[in-house]
Amino acid sequence: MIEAAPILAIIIPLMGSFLTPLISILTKRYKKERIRDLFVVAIVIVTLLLVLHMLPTVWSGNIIVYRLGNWTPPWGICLAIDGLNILVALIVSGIAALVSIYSLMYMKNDTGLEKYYTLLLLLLASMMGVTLTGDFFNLFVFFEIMSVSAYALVAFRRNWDSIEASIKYMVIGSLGASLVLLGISFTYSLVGSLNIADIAQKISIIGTNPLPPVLILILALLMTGFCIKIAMVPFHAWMPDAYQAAPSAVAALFAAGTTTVGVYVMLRIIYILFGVAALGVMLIVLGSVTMVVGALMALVQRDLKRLLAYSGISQVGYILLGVGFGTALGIEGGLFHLLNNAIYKALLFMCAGAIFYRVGTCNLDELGGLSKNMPITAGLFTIGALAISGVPPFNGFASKWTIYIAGIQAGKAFFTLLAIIVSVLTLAYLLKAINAIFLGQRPKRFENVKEAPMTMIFPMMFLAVLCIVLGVLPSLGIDIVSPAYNALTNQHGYIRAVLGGI
Amino acid sequence: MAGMTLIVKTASRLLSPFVLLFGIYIVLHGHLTPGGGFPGGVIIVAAIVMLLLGYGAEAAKAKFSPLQASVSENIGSLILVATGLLGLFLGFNFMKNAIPLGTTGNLYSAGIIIPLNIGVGIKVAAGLAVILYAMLTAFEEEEK
Amino acid sequence: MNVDYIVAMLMISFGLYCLLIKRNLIKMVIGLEILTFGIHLFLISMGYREGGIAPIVTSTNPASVVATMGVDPLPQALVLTSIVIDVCVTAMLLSLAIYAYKHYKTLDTSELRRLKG
Amino acid sequence: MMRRVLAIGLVCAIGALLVFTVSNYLLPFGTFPQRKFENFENQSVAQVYLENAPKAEAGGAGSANVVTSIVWDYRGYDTLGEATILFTAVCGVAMLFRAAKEGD
Repeated sequence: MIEAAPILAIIIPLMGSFLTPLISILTKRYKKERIRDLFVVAIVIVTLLLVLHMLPTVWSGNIIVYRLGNWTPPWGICLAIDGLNILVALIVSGIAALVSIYSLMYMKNDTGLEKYYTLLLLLLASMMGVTLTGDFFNLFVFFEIMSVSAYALVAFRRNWDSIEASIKYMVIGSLGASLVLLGISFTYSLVGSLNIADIAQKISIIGTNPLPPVLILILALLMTGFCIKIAMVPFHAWMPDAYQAAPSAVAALFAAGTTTVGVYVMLRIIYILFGVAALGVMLIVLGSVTMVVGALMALVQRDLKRLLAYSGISQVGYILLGVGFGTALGIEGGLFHLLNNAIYKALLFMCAGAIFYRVGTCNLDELGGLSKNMPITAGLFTIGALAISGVPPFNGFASKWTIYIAGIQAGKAFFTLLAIIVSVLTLAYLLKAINAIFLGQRPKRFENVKEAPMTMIFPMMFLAVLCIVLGVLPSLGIDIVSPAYNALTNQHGYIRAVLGGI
Repeated sequence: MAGMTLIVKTASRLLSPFVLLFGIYIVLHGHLTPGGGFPGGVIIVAAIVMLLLGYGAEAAKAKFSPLQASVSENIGSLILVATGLLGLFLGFNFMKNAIPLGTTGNLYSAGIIIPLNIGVGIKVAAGLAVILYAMLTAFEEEEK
Repeated sequence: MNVDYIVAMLMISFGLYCLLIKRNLIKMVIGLEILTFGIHLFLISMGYREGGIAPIVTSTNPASVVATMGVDPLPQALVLTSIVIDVCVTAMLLSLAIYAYKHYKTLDTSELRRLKG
Repeated sequence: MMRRVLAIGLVCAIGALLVFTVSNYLLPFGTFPQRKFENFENQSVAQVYLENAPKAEAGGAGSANVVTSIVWDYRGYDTLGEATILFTAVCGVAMLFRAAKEGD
């Protein structure tokens, strides 16, 4: 109906972030700062509605191509939206809407809130930009906006941990960005184009079976760059620090948003840009190493947010494992896990934030016995923990089970066994966390701790309900991800839709 | 930060208007000669830096206050988005060059490139000024 | 002989070396800059053609000459974008360095980690 | 010391790989619109910009400077992103040096 919905989904949050400083100057003068916060929430919800508006068109099998400045690809930039984009856009904008509602109370006591909300909107706009774009260099530009706003948000609390984490994140992240830029410039020097569909078409002429050495180098540069951004194991050092130092609301958005976007970009490069399914073995090995190391590191953590960050690393391993199996069931399971991971990771980080908001610490040694004070948070955290460890009837079970079956069918029994063991480890460290936070002896000073406020409970409850619904009705989840699966395996359809039969 | 010696003060007072003018020239001729909004904005902010170094932070802030800087940065960004949305309102796609193009080589030519360059010029000058003032506060506290 | 390309690649390697070895934050920033400028040099030199001219129409270079002899304008546009990105990242990194130095009086990254303890 | 040796080894390996690639697989310096690799032969998309950008009747912006025409017209959306990244950095720096208490 609205023709311009794809671009508006990016421009509206962008314009919101440009307007937020002006609005906050006005609202500060009249002492009505709530209006600014509500304005931000309204902008995020409009973005979500625009994504929902595009949903039926894309799910019926069409690919929306929006040509910026009416230039024909490959000369201009275009936005190309297929089933894969829309799934990621839905996850990102949905989680961002919940996070912005959650921030209303959670961030209330901080200073510099206008900067916080501006950066939050910029993060949302850039994630939408990365997700929806069909141009390779444009993807890099928006990825950098995402990274710079993430660096700034990590340093938001300005205590020692966040400054150190931000410096570390920034140095490693800039190195990754440089590698991506080098990969893009090699691609341009090889095929002379920047449009993803056009590059894909030209690479398919060069031939990817076997991959020529120069394409292997390009692929290695791009993969290393994006692996740094999603914290695959050899490059994961920045992530726990960053997630621990960032405010929990932002950490929830990072875990559910930027990680999802990073995985999406990797899938887009492997399946659409290069069209190489032969990378399965690499993905399986990387995925299982990430999975095991993340879970082992999570076992020894004494800080709740750090523990959740390591478990996030380990869950990304599952996604890559599922996609790496290469069978239809495996890819669907991986994508389903991508959706589920966003849901319960956001839930768990929000619970950690609720605890931090009321108690002021996330250190497992200091916490204890909070289930009497915060029964709702305790229940929601338990739901999230059981979902992430793959216990039926929650959504984690549905996607992990799909991945196990796919692994056995693909004849990769060893990796399937590894995945099951890691799942047990996940349950172990999360039960340890639940025990340390909610059960056991309650320190004297926590006796007057109250339940988290309602605006924080609501987004958490919404996510917990989603966990249960997708767990009880796994076919619903598979229905949501099957357009993404179809898009991922339909390289020719993508090229044809974007280039219009050239 | 206090000012510098008389030589620096005189030189910066004499030079900074010309630097400012040159920056504006670069912004306006972005579609004809090398340059454009970004380099032009940086040259404009160089004029402010000259004042700041010569006469101290207070004098520079009196000319171009931090609040003015951050407001004009937002206005510059909004000019960009509004110019992009113009194409949408005229019935084309976002960022369409929809207003009449002049003759190639004239000052008025190339359609929306002129307002975009002006917007980005304002934005870059104001944005770098904000960064400069923000970094200065770190040292001002130290001096107190 | 692709001397330009090779020089660009060597710059990238030097930048990488600087980033891996140096412990001072400012020196790491310099390493990052060298790395990025190596990539920019590669991008720009990629667009050169034999006897090329600047892609700007003037009275001495009419449009027809530019169309056949102009160098590749696309990498130049990309480098413009990339320079601004680089400036922004550097500005953020340097202001974090200023902040860290002001409050903790050190720029040594190994020292930074130890202080956290 | 160990760290230094490892780093030098790694950098030398990466540098050698990059130099090897650019000198063997890319076309030599100075052959701009041409793109050739084994059986693949094509022209860079940028040739069209050079031909069309200065002419308003060919769909270009009519800008004398082709680079500006690409920056703001063909790839204007990229440059909007670039302006946004500056905005982000400014916002981040201002956030970092904000006053410790609300009020000014």
